[in-house]
Amino acid sequence: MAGILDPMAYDVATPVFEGPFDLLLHLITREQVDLYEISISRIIDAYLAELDRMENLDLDVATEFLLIASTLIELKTRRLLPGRDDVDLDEELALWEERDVLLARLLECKTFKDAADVLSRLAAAADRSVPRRTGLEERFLSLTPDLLAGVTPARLKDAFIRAVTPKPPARVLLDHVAPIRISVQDAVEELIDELPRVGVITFRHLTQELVERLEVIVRFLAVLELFKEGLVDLDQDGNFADLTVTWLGDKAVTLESLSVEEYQG
Amino acid sequence: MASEEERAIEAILMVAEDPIEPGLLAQLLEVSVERVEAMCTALAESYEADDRGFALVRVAGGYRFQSHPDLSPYVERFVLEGQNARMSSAALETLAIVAYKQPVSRAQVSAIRGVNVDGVMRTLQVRGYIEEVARDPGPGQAVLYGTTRMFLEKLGLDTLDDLPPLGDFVPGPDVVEALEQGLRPDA
Amino acid sequence: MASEEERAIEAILMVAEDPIEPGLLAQLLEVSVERVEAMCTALAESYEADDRGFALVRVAGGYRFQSHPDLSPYVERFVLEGQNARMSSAALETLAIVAYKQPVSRAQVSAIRGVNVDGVMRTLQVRGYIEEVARDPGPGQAVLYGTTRMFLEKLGLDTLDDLPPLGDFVPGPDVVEALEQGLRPDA
Repeated sequence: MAGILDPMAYDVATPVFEGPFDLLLHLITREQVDLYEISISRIIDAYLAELDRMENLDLDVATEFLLIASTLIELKTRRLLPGRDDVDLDEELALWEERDVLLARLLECKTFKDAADVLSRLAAAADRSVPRRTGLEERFLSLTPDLLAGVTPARLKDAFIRAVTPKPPARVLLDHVAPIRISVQDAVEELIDELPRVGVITFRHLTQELVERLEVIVRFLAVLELFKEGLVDLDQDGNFADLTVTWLGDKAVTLESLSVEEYQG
Repeated sequence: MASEEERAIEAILMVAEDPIEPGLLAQLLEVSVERVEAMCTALAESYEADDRGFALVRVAGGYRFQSHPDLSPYVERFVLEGQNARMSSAALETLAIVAYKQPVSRAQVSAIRGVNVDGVMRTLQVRGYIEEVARDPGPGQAVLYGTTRMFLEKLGLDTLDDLPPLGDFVPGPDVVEALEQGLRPDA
Repeated sequence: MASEEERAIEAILMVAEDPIEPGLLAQLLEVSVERVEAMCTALAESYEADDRGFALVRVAGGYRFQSHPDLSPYVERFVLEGQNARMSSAALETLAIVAYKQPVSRAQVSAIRGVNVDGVMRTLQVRGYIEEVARDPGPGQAVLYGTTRMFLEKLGLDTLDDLPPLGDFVPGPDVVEALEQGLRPDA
């Protein structure tokens, strides 16, 4: 099995994941065989690959994926930049806190996954028996009251209309999920319009007008997309220096010519 | 010591809803009909000898478990006290859907009402208000239900055409979807 | 020699469609609940000792007859409708969260699983494993869900207390360490 060593193997071997926790749990516990070789980079690669594969970017799922990806990417950034004398302590604590929240959520998710396995075994054992549901013998049926007494055709009609009238939709509380206003596809589109004109720009400048942290992340993912396509080069002069994005591509790259078009949705 | 075949007969008859013909038991157990009959007789005798409160009887061409006639007073009490005598609104809604949308599968009724209707449908069937009228020709061959002659009689209707017309009433899109797609095997 | 009360229990359970609560049996037989429970236990043991193909079990708060698990190959051949459809792992995980966290809102379940669970929750509700049990008193008045009697039956449990404690499933230190290691910024 080449799976452990070959990051691309995730593309072949991973089943369809139901969500970001599912995927992250799979990636991490899979690497557990090689505990000290766990690489956040590979996890992020697989993560981005999964985002890539999502043909219709379901907003809820995408948001969760992106939030977790952002934490992972921040963690990775810290690994890449070992010198940390000038680190903002608050920021550092916030990152650790975020990581702990992520860890806690992963543990909770794992707990219920394992509980589900046991429920599955219980259900399988129970399925081996079939309950008796035969009911009354004919000789007792005459004792049972006539349930239709007093039911008129008009009442029956009312009952039907009641049954098929749409119920008010259950309200879905979205407070816990930040609205995502921009897709990776949109961000790529903006970048291939803007970057050929400016040539070289720092990531900070590229995102300075963005308010939502999530939008910044989406931009970052879009930049990574272009990097994968060989359309930009990424440079960083030193620890905590600005990330410089340099346009390498043609002036007239269109979205359609990029593989990111599958982000549509 | 009971044989595997005898135990299998007990298991099957315990979950069967109607009397089971010896021919079917013979087929399921891969033994002769004579042997099935001999085993059923032996089982019936052993319950009698053990003084059980149930009996294995041959009725309507098949075998079934039923309560022992001795215990009828208890069963009658159970029937009278153990069930509520009013048609619940859940039952009435279910019956109305079957009446207006027949032939209809349990899964479709369930999808329209948004809850499991197995118990209610079974009760309605035992009461003789609905019955199996066909099988869905599609995969899964779901049983399709319709109302009975007795249902019409109880409501004082001559034919189903005499049900009050629904007029301009248009069901919600989820109902339409349930009726169109409900025949697919349960997810 | 079986007592009249034991025989009456056998007769009633033979015609019951759902598990019968010991309280109802006690009322019908005019004996104490303790005595009903002792008799049911004795009956269950005698079927086991006689090597019967059926069993008397306690499930979802009541007693019922069911086929013996040993005979499932025969019963499966006989039961045509696939009533024992396997649940997907998504359905099982969602069900596990509802079972242990009830009463719980869809948003809460969704937050734990990290995915939208509307579709799965609806399927579980239509199949009768979960139901609305309350409304969150807070703003929004989210619907809160819990498991049903049918859920207990599906799992062969008597009460929710029979669920294995959630603490049994909290990941061991090795898993925690692996996760922690995987997310360590300075590894």
